[in-house]
Amino acid sequence: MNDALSPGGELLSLVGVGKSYGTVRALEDVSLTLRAGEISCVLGDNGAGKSTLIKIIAGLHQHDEGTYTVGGEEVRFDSPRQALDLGIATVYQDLAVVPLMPVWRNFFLGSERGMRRWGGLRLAADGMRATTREALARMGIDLHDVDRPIGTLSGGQRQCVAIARAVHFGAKVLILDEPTAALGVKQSGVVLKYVTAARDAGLGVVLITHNPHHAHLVGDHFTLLKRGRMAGSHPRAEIGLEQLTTEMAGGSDLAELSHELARPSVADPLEPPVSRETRETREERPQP
Amino acid sequence: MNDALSPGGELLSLVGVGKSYGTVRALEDVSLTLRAGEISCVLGDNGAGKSTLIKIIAGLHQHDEGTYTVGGEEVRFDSPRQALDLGIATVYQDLAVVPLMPVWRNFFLGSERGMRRWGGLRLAADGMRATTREALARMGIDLHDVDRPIGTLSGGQRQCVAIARAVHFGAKVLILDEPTAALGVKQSGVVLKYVTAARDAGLGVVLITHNPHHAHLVGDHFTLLKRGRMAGSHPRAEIGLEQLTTEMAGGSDLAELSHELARPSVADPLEPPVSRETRETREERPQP
Amino acid sequence: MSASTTPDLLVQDRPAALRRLLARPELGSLIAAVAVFAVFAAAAEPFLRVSSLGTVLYAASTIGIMAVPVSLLMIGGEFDLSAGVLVTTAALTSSMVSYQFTAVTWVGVLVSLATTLAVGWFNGWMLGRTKLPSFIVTLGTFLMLTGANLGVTKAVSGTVSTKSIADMQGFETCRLLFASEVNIGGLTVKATVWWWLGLLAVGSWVLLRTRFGNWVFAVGGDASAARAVGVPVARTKTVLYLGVGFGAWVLGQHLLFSFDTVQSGEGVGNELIYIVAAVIGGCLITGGYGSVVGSALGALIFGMASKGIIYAQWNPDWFKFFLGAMLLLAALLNAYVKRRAERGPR
Amino acid sequence: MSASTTPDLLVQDRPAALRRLLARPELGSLIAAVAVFAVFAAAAEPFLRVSSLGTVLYAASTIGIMAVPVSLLMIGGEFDLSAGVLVTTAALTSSMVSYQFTAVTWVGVLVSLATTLAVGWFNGWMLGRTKLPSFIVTLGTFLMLTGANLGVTKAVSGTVSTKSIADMQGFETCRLLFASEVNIGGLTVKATVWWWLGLLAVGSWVLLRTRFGNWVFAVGGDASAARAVGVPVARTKTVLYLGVGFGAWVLGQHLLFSFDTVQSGEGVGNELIYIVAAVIGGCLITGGYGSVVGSALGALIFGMASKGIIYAQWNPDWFKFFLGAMLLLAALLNAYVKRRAERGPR
Amino acid sequence: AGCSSTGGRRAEEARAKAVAAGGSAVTTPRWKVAMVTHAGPGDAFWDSVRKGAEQAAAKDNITFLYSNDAQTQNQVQLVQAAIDQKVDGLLVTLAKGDAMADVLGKARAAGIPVITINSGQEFSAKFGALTHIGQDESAAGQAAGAELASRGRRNVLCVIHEQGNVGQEERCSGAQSKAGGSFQVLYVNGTDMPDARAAISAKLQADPSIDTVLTLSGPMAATGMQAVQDAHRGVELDTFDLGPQVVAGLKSGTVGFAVDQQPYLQGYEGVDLLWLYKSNLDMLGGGKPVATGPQILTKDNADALAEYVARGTR
Ligand SMILES: Nc1ncnc2c1ncn2[C@@H]1O[C@H](COP(=O)(O)OP(=O)(O)OP(=O)(O)O)[C@@H](O)[C@H]1O
Ligand SMILES: Nc1ncnc2c1ncn2[C@@H]1O[C@H](COP(=O)(O)OP(=O)(O)OP(=O)(O)O)[C@@H](O)[C@H]1O
Ligand SMILES: [Mg+2]
Ligand SMILES: [Mg+2]
Repeated sequence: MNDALSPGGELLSLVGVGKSYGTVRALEDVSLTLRAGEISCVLGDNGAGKSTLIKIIAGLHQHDEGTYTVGGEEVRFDSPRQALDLGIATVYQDLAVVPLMPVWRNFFLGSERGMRRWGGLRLAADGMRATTREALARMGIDLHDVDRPIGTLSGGQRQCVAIARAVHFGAKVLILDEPTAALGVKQSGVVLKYVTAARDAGLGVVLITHNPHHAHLVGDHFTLLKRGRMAGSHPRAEIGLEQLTTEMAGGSDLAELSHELARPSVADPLEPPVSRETRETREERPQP
Repeated sequence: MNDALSPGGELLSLVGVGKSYGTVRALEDVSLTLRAGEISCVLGDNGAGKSTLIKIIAGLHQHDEGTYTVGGEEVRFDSPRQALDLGIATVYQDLAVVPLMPVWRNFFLGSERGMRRWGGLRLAADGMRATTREALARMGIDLHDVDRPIGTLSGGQRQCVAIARAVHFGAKVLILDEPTAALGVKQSGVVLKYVTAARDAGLGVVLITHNPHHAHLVGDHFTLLKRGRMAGSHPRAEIGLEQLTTEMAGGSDLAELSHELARPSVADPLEPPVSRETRETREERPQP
Repeated sequence: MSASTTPDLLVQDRPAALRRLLARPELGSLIAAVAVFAVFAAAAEPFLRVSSLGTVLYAASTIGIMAVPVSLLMIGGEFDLSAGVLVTTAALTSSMVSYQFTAVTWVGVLVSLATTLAVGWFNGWMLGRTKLPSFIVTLGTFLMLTGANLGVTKAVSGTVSTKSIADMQGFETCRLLFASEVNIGGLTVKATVWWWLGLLAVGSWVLLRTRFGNWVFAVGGDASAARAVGVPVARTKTVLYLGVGFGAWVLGQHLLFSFDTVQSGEGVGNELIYIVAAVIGGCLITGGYGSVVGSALGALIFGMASKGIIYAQWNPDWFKFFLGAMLLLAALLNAYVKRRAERGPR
Repeated sequence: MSASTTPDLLVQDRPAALRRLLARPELGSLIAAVAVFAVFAAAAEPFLRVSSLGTVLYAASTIGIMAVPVSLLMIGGEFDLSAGVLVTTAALTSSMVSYQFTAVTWVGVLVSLATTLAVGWFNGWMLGRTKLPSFIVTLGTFLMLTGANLGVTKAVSGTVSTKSIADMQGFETCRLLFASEVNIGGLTVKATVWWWLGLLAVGSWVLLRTRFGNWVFAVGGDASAARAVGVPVARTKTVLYLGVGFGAWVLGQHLLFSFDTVQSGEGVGNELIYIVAAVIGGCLITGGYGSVVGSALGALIFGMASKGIIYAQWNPDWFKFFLGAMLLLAALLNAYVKRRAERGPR
Repeated sequence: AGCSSTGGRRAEEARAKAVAAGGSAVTTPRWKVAMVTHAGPGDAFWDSVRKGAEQAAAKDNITFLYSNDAQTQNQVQLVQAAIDQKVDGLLVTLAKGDAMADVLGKARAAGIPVITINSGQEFSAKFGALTHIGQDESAAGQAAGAELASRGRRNVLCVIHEQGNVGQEERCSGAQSKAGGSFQVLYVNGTDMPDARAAISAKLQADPSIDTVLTLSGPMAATGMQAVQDAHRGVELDTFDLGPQVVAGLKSGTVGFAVDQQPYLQGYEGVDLLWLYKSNLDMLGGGKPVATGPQILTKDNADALAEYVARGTR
């Protein structure tokens, strides 16, 4: 059934992957397959392990259990460099920019462009500046002075730099951890356009988002995480926006919420009782 | 007309406020009034100056022009402490947590609770731990070990700590800069519930969000910023969800976007032309 | 879906408590200290004698008294390069004031306290006002104090060391307070040891149990975040510098009242030893993490290593080499233990 | 709505370019250097003589040669406390190898280079392997080198200084390279000045114009972010330590070939002077920001201040006091200029 | 007043009403003499040298410039700076031997007469100095060694307070060559007295057979006395150089003997000989080294010395 959906070959796959931080078990027995020309959405509550999952894919962390294969070969990255060299580009949730460095240096960091005249030694600074300016302009961020330290940009502007960078250098796989979180409506639209464009160009995309609208708009496959375990894996055909929202909200949905908010007559709303349901989302369990 | 909407007295007001970072003009002639029992939403593109605005309100930055009055008296805060002492609690976009410190110490940072037995000198550590745990549990984050460094929490969990802290210590005014950005559907719902509960308790709330659904759900008043200037100011009655979304997206809306995305047949989608419209969003102008 | 009820939820208390213990910054240094002790206990027979223990404790205490406030300052994210000479300044001031005004030594002692606190305040104030890095500010103070120590002493006494004040009124009581020794079952405990333990207890309590301690962690970990939630950053740092001033005062008085006279050129270079003790004890050089008890263990490691090499009668030409190797090994062991502890009991 | 067309958009080029110039990290130190020069030009008549200029330049160059790699290292976020004694190690190695094996001095010079690079590599490797703070790692190296300098020299030569190698083959050519001087219109320019300028040019070019320079900024600014985007953090830092080793080698050879013999106990404390030069020149002590040219200005400020006080014949007892005050004032002026520059031309 | 006390300055003033202030008694022009030493800052020994030089300079109508740095390259730069200032005479210590050859050559080329003082006697003539005033460190060490031998000290601990200092090494090895019995060296940190005290104590505890501690400076002798006290054993302390505590120790018997090289004389004679040379082309001893030590001082000299030591000129 999945085969019918897969528009291309398998780019990478995780099987039964697990990961602990000290005594915190962040991931357990998670599997995921990414095919070329596919957008795979990873959804889940806060602390569900989404970022951990993509950090493993990106080579920032190593998995403790299970196998991770890229292009059919099992891998175990020591550093994100290796993932980048295999064409896996990532936007991290906590951004991975160096605040004091100029925007353009951040944009090209780790993938600097040398000048041929100097045997690639000397940076092609002007070209890099221009590229940065263009890439940002395309996202609706018109930054004249790309020599500004990136730390002085607004949150959304920084996010745009990180996304533009990944899009620019992503060769086969694009991994986006909540890319649209800090973005305005227009910028979000641009990012979603990029994502679909990347898919159409044959890249595989792993997209993490808390916005069911966004997810449903572009996703081909949905993987649901709950407290570090897989709580569902659906191809697009199997699941509608409504159901997706319900699953993401863990039972309640936004419509119900708006209903509730319209009548603000809860007994003591600042102290909602700790329901059994919230209990269930405890994210931290010791290992057996 | 505004009077009809104001359920309470004026808590704070900004008139003609401006602010520059060096040569970057971040705010120009912005006015805003917050009344008790009112949720005032500030909307705008990335880099529009929203965070700058609330940083001025919170006392983290000082305005260069205009006046800022709290409770009728003109103020000019030297430090966020002064704003806090006037009952203005803030959630910053870049969070203001100290990564290496335990969660509970972060929660109470700047508003520590002393033990009466020791003349308030000795921290009531156990009580503080319990309070932190409860406050987080109410947001659906069940963190057993609040002694963990906050830097080891997931992005959304950290966001929840910051929100819970502001809600806990907010006395009169609650300022939230994109509080739901990193949050899941359920947590977002909880936050919105908090916001309305705070309003009902008579607090004034300034809410920044990129989500028109969220904004429309709870906002009483909408201020639109564009490149540092005010581009509109509407009471809830005057504006519908559709119009709000359109304004926030600067002309295009999500429906149109989804239309576009559904037919991915753009000529070269990875290189969308730099339209006149994106040009308009350039955020940076030198000062005259 | 399947993980809704995990039966082991109930036992999670224990590992957390254990981990909390294991994650304490001082655990690694404790084990390193024990290891250093073991090495010298094996290598040097005289090292284990009670009298030797007294000597090692004394050496450790003269480092430790300053390591307490210095470690607090480092947790608060700042350096103090002037700490070493400030000790000498304290001793010189006390001695010269008493002598020149022919006053009871207590007057000199109090003026000295005022002086060291003033220097500490100056450091903190400069830091807050100018936003310069503390490295530069306290380097300036360091050089200026070094110069002033010599310049003032020469101008006042005509020589580079102070005159003896051993025959002055109050000397004996001051000596009792700052430089006496007690014999406990053969173990000679110098007054500095008591001061050290006292400062240690107060420092550790303040850091871990008070609001001010919370602020110290915060300003060192992320000063702008701390400021945003209303912590008085500049004031916190100034108080930390005052603490260093207080420590310098204590040690300076010890110096004066146990050696009678003070050389104006002393103390240079010791600031680094205080920092070393703090860092070996687990303080991050970038601030925001560390412990006061750890700094004491660091001082102990330094004291044991530097004196243990003498007890072991290793080739004195290579003294510094051995010292460096011991410190490096101690730091390695510390880091190794910490990493093991964090990885959890698997 | 109203702000869609701002006519001044076209003139934004100029302020941006100007601001870029003003925001350069070295601007402040340049002005501070000019100010220090002005002070001594006014206070000390001999300071302005050509021969004095040569002396000041020489003093600055012996600091500056090391300040270049040290500032790069600090921009890369690390310390090197062993830099000072490593210079002595370089000189000792070169001298002893040549003497003991009665080899052409070039052999000693090359063995010395291998040694300093090896020490640099060791520092970098320890740092990467153990994740210990560089403060502790290089402190260990510092102590071990101090001990080894003395221990080896005593073991080999029987005294604490090396034998003269002035009569050995190759000495003259080596001297030409490392310790010669040229007279340019009365101004005596020592070889170290050329080395300094050369290192400065190379260092600055590498930092600002190459991929490696980009990595240096990144690993110092945020090592984990740099790692996440594929920068080889450990390797970058190791190369920076190799750079320090190279600088120490150059300066060590200069010491040897201009003074014939080397004292094994020297160099201690100079590491701080190199760091001071880098920091006065605008390097952040926490890394990620700074400039190589700034470090040269820092070295110049230090050289001018320390020699200017002599030329001005100020009371030698207060030498350090004046030095500290000058450095503090220079740093203040630097910070003031930078803040003015950032606030923009209003 | 309530705060008044015994001793202190008032006592000093009572003890010594005045020291006659002699103005210059010569008619030569105001020359400029620079002294560049390898001293660390705030060293009591070098303070005496300076005092002697200043006294002579005042008498001889000379402007006296002093500078010092313990590191070779810096001392060389300081000499160069003195040459830049066009001084009329130069007093230099040669602790670093060969390193000074170049820069002293420059001084000669600039026509500046040089007298070397304190250490480096063997280099003095080679570098073209007029004469050398000082004490040969090895000879001083040997004198100390001979005295130790005659006192029957069998196991001596020599305390070096500046690791790698040539002069200190020479004193110890000189003493070792003549002392006979067992001889050990201990390195301590001379700028940290508590640490030095603990280190000497530790060594005494580690080796109970040590019967003598030999220190190399006045202040270190004072610290050594404390450590000897801590050891609760009959260990004798002997030392090089003087100081108030050393004299007090000599008097009370806690210090066996002190080897003095009369630092005051080195400074005083240095300036005075330069003046004589410039004003009358005189040279004492025809340019042969002038020895200011070693002089062995014991309990017998203590009383006479006390006054001068308190004044800081011995
Ligand atoms: N510290 C700073 N120094 C210089 N410029 C700054 C600084 N902080 C913000 N800016 C600039 O000021 C403008 C407004 O920034 P602000 O952070 O207020 O935007 P925002 O509306 O919060 O955007 P976002 O939605 O992306 O968070 C932007 O152009 C930004 O680049
Ligand atoms: N470095 C770390 N050390 C210890 N625990 C960690 C660390 N990083 C994450 N965790 C824990 O692992 C779990 C999963 O975190 P992760 O960041 O993957 O969540 P997430 O799904 O990305 O959440 P969010 O939507 O809030 O970003 C959380 O319980 C978190 O507290
Ligand atoms: Mg995440
Ligand atoms: Mg913002």
